[in-house]
Amino acid sequence: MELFLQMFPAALVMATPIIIAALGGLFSERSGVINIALEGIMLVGAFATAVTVIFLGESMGRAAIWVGLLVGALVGCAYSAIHAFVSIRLRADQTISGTALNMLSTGITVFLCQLIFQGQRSPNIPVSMPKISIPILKDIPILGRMFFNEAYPTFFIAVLLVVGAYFLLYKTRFGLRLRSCGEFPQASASMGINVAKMRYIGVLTSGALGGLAGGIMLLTTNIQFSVSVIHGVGFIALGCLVFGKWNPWGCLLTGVFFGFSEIISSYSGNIPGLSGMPTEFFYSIPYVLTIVALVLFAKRSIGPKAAGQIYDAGER
Amino acid sequence: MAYAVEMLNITKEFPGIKANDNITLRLKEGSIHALLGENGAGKSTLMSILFGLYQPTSGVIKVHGETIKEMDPNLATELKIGMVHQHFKLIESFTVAENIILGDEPVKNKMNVIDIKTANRKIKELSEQYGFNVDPNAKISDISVGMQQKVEILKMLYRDANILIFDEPTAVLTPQEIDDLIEIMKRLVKEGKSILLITHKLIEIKSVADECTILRRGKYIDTVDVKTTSIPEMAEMMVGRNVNFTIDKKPANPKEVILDVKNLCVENESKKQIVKDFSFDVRAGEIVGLAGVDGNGQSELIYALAGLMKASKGEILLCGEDIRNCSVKERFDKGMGHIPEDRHKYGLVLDFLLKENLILQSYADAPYAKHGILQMDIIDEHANKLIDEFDVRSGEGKESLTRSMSGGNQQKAIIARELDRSPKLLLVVQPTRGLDVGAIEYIHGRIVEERDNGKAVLLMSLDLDEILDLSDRIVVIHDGERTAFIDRDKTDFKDIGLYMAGEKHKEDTTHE
Amino acid sequence: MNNKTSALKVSLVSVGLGLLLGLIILVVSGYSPMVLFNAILRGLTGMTTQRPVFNLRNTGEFIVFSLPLILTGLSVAFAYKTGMFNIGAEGQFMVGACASVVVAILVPLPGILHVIASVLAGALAGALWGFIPGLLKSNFKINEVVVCIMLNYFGMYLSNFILKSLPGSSISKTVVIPSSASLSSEFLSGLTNHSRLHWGILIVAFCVFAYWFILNKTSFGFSLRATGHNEYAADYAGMKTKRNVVLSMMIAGALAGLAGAIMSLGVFNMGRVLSGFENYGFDGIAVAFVGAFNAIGIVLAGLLFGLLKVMAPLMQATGVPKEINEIISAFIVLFVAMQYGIRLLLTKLEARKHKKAKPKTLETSKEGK
Amino acid sequence: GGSDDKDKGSDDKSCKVKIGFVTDMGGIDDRSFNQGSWEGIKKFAEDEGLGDDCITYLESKAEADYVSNLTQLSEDGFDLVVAAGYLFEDAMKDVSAQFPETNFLIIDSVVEADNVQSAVFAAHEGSYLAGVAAALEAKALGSDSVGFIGGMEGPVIGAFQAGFEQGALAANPKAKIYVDYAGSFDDAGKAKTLAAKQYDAGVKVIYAAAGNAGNGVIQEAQERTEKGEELYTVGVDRDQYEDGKMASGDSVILTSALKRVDVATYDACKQILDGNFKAETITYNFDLDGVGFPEENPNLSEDITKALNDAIAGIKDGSIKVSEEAKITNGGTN
Ligand SMILES: Nc1ncnc2c1ncn2[C@@H]1O[C@H](COP(=O)(O)OP(=O)(O)OP(=O)(O)O)[C@@H](O)[C@H]1O
Ligand SMILES: Nc1ncnc2c1ncn2[C@@H]1O[C@H](COP(=O)(O)OP(=O)(O)OP(=O)(O)O)[C@@H](O)[C@H]1O
Ligand SMILES: [Mg+2]
Ligand SMILES: [Mg+2]
Repeated sequence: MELFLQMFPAALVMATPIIIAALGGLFSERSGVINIALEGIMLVGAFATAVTVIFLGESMGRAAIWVGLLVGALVGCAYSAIHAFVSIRLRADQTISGTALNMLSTGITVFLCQLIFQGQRSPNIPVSMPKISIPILKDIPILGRMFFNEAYPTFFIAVLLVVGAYFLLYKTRFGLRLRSCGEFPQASASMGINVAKMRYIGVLTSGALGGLAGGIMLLTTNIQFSVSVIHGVGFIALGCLVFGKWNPWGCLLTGVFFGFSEIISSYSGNIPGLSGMPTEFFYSIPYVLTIVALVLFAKRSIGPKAAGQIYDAGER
Repeated sequence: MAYAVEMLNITKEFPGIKANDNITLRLKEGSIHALLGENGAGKSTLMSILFGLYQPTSGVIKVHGETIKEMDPNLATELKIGMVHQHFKLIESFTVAENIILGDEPVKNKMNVIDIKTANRKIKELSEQYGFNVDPNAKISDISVGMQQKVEILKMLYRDANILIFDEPTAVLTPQEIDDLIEIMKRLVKEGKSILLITHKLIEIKSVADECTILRRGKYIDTVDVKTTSIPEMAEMMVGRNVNFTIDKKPANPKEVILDVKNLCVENESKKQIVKDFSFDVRAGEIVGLAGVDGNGQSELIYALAGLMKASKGEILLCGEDIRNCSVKERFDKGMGHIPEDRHKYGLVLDFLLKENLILQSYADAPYAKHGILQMDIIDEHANKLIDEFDVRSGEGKESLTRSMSGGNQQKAIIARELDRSPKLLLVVQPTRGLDVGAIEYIHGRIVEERDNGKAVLLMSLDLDEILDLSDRIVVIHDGERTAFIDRDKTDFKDIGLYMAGEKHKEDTTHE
Repeated sequence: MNNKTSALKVSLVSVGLGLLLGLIILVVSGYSPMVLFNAILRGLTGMTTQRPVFNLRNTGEFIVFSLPLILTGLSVAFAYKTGMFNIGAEGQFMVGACASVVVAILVPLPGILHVIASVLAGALAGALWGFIPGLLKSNFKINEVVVCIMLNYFGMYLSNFILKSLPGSSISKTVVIPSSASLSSEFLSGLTNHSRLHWGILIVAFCVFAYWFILNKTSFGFSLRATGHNEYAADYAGMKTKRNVVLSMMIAGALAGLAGAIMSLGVFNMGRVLSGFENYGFDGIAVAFVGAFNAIGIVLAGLLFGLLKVMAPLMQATGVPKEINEIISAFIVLFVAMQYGIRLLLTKLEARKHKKAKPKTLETSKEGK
Repeated sequence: GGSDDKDKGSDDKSCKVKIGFVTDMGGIDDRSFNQGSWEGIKKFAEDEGLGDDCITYLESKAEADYVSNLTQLSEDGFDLVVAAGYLFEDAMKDVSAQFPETNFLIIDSVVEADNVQSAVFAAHEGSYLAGVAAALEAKALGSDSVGFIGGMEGPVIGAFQAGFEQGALAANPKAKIYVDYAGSFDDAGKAKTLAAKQYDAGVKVIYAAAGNAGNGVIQEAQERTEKGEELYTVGVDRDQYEDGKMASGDSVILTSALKRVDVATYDACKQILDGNFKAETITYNFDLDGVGFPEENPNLSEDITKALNDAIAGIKDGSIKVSEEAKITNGGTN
């Protein structure tokens, strides 16, 4: 139990970017566009955040962090616009377009890094994300230590985003329309909904969330930008989406779960039975789990039906 | 007389085809106007233009006398035009209510939160008003096809549409549901709404419509007053010549039983029984027609015979041998030929060359392949032979990309391929769908020729006339069950229609 | 016919646009575009403006870099021909590399048998890594893309674990493989002024031929292509479409596994523990698409991307960030992905040309179907 | 080796010597041995007034680049070709054999050849200092617990761990030493989690020998310090004091266990220039200024500084023997 309480906050740190990126994937796929470029979008977002915080950190102090995250989200959004344009307007295969963006992200960020900082890595980020404790809540037994004591505020942002996404997607007019485009775009169009517009919104939102997730990942798990800051978390977020059945709450729960699987190796020495396992075993867990989840859920197809389909209104 | 809708000189071109060619249609306020035409005549296209899903290449649309510059679904809805599409546009994972309100959702506050209570209430009211009895909270995937159509109608009524377009609404309905629908339409008109109805069924037109516009191969033929025009007259206008379709065909000379189907059952993916205890036989030298309303299990029956679906019970005897558990390939090898219902989906690989499509089943057999290696010379020779024999026309002969060929010639290629393998049993499914009259005649002639050569032919078609013209015996399917199995000579259009609606032939009732 | 030429055109335009964008980025960032040309020249021939001496070693090295890309390109293309997107070549490459080393180190075999067994082990391991997404796709209808991505990571960690566990391994590499299992060739190296050119070139040549032969000349390839184009029609025609999907993914996996094997047995002569992807598989996607899934096209595209790889350090030496080559590759893939747009553009341009030439006949020639 | 073939290239008239350097995949700015090696070469060029085109480097993007980059520089007529990192061992063997006329320097690994100098570091001795400093500072903060976070397990980082263990125990026999490995030199998030775990367990000073991943340790320390906790990190390879600075201007870096690769490259360059290049293995220890701790250590008390100097003296005169064998397993404590 003590161990669990120790691990939990660390797991939340890893879970936060996974959850937010998975929400990004959710918006995109619910609108009908598969976004395997999340990994690349996160990297680009992390880079933009790094540059912003490094340049503003001296003068603005802590506030630079929030500006940095905002810029990260905006740049992620702009970057995803390429995916949106290419796959919606130019009807490209969404998987290939996403692959291209992933490839581009490593090249472009390191290239710019060299131009701006004369190195493959950025300098250290001058200000760090503050951890907060919430006065009364932190004294609740167990739960207080799990969530409210010395936690990054970003986790609460992630939870807010989950609630927001749920509300937006399942309670509002916009959400109904967006989801309809991911299920049966021809039906949406016949009801006067602009499918292309909804899909643009879906992809751009996913870009913004992906960029934000990248920025958060950078600020909470690293002290400088390098190509390896994201190391596969974007793909894990995709797995999370499958595991979470394309639902915001599912993303939250599986995000925390994958957060755990990411940090379990750090604590393996303290867990009886796991201490002898090779580290590779722990690293493999999230990826193997995702495949298992796919097999488990295969019988019931629960993803958006039209995700990945090119929508063609019949003519240009 | 005021017109609810006027579509003047509408032309619509798709790449390679003029789907509508200078068509004019006027719908009188408060009336039902039928649109009649063969498959591919351009009916759906015309209605899609009216609803704003397509933009016409040229022409004018007027609604209540006002010219509409550029129609789109939103504007159409604003103008109170509603459409029930031929293929339902319903989202399976959404509820009835969500499907109905989509695009016109009642909201509670500035956040645009959907007011689902109000929506449900309004839907309940509407549904009660028309006696629909739908549950707003049911998922579409859980309700019947007839119910789904009611949802489609509610979508229009919910938007207060007063110009209603029905695109082949009866094709998927049971006779009882069709009667209900006709009542509903009559009631709607009484309330002052105007209706455009697309259907292939002249009887339905006769029973509800006031006027009827006839299209043929994209062209406008005429608009007639339904009361004063007889069914044969309308039919003649639709196909462009005398409907006396009797094909020049000698009496059948049936011999031994080739296909014997005994108590066949087929289940779909969700384990629902689609074909129930179905039995019939086909003899060498005869054509047996399989008739039924679309969706009553005939496709599944054919799939089970062809090996594309598993039969859960019963026997399929081909020349006395049970092939129920044989693979598709084994069935072909044992003498089955299959002209599939959808030439684009099943019959052809459109991105293959014509010569490749001509060996689609036998590519691995001698002489086309030796030790797994394709024998190009022989394949070419074979292709040239079939192209000559069946007069398959295309730009580059055997090297043509199949996608670039016209529908009629694609179908000829399939027929050439199947007949060339000289099967003992030929499954022929919807062989003339979307084809022009010339192609139809050729194909019908070919089918009869095969019969006369002693082949057993099972013909499935949704076109009852085609069944009646070609068949020697007719087996009728309704809701997966056999309702009749009789000689062509002992029945007529009307009787078959009754059996298709579920009434059982007296022998069939006594049977069980 | 028409289709092929237009695929070729799309590829050429994409490559051209990718290089152009790369050049623009260089110029905008304040570098001379000559840097790119010099690097190309030097990567291919070893020549520089100061030392105009043709050096076969550079050419040899350039081929060494291209060989695995041709194989992964064939891998992605082979799967694509059966309607599958093999984004898992990266993982198949790594398990292939791993398995070939395991056999090379642990299984003592006499003479040429040793190297053959090692190479085959690589192919088999890759095939196994392709079998999983193939099976899940055909039997459970699970999208192969996500499975492949996850298997890439799993493949890396599993290979690392196995390689580290081999006798004599350090944390970063295994012991050197016995020379009987090596593909290194003194002969080829001698021909090319001591480059690392190795016998893997024969394997690649064989695979290129086999790719063309299987797909175009055999009944098996016929059914694979039919499955790729239209699974329903293939079912209707009695082809074993499920088996085809699995087999094609296995063959694709084997090709990528071979790429891993020739790198381990031919270039490094040891197993390497990787800290991250080396992109041989991902570059294979680019190679396949740019090569328009055509055997010769893939060879040419493989050479192009091999060139981009050898160029990278040479550019860096002149102060240009070596990532420019990654940017160029990514843009090329992006442009290939945009082929619908590029086709549209090409037809528009052509139409304009026609208009100028003979204004009246445009309407009829516009949509040749 | 040691030949002075100055006219191999045709464009180096202005160069007394030409020095080429190949990085591993970490890149030229890795804040570790690649960067350090290059800094030594640059300093040499500055001191000797060599022009910019007399020194150059090639970055390796993939392992396949190692041989081709080394070969490239050898063919280009560089007098000394330097490679940083034990990953170059095999590539160096091959290429040095192929270019007997060129001289090579490999850092952190031993290659026996007539034209290769191998520079290895007594990292265990340097890390001994880290252990002493950590244990004394922890004790001053009222704790016996210190921590070690390594990059990847193996003999190389094992030597760091070994030195640290012995130093800590020498300074405080009751010292409790926590050992964890991040599993890579890149995963700062993992290292950060590990640091949190150790600090939570009462560790006051962590020695991070984890390359770039060590940044995660520094960040965890910074965040905790800003919250008012008092704890430190010991830097590795370079003086990491600047890396550990917080908004307040203070740093969480207690001191750093230096590994002066720049000294090794500088020395080798000088030997080439002077014509006395030795193709042998040189162990850079305290005597050769290869390991040590920075001159400026704002966080280090005088007592500890003195203890460190004593330790250096002890190691130099042989009264302290430092073994390279680590004792504690990953994830465990003593
Ligand atoms: N989007 C499209 N692109 C190209 N051709 C099309 C398109 N939609 C329809 N067509 C073609 O236009 C013609 C008219 O089709 P339409 O669907 O309007 O016929 P229909 O009269 O409704 O037939 P049916 O009775 O089968 O429903 C057909 O040849 C069809 O193949
Ligand atoms: N839904 C559709 N979407 C796109 N293209 C279609 C669609 N339906 C038909 N087409 C194309 O429209 C053209 C006309 O199709 P159709 O089947 O009516 O053939 P056709 O030219 O009338 O042949 P024939 O005169 O031999 O009957 C073909 O090129 C076909 O590929
Ligand atoms: Mg229609
Ligand atoms: Mg036609």
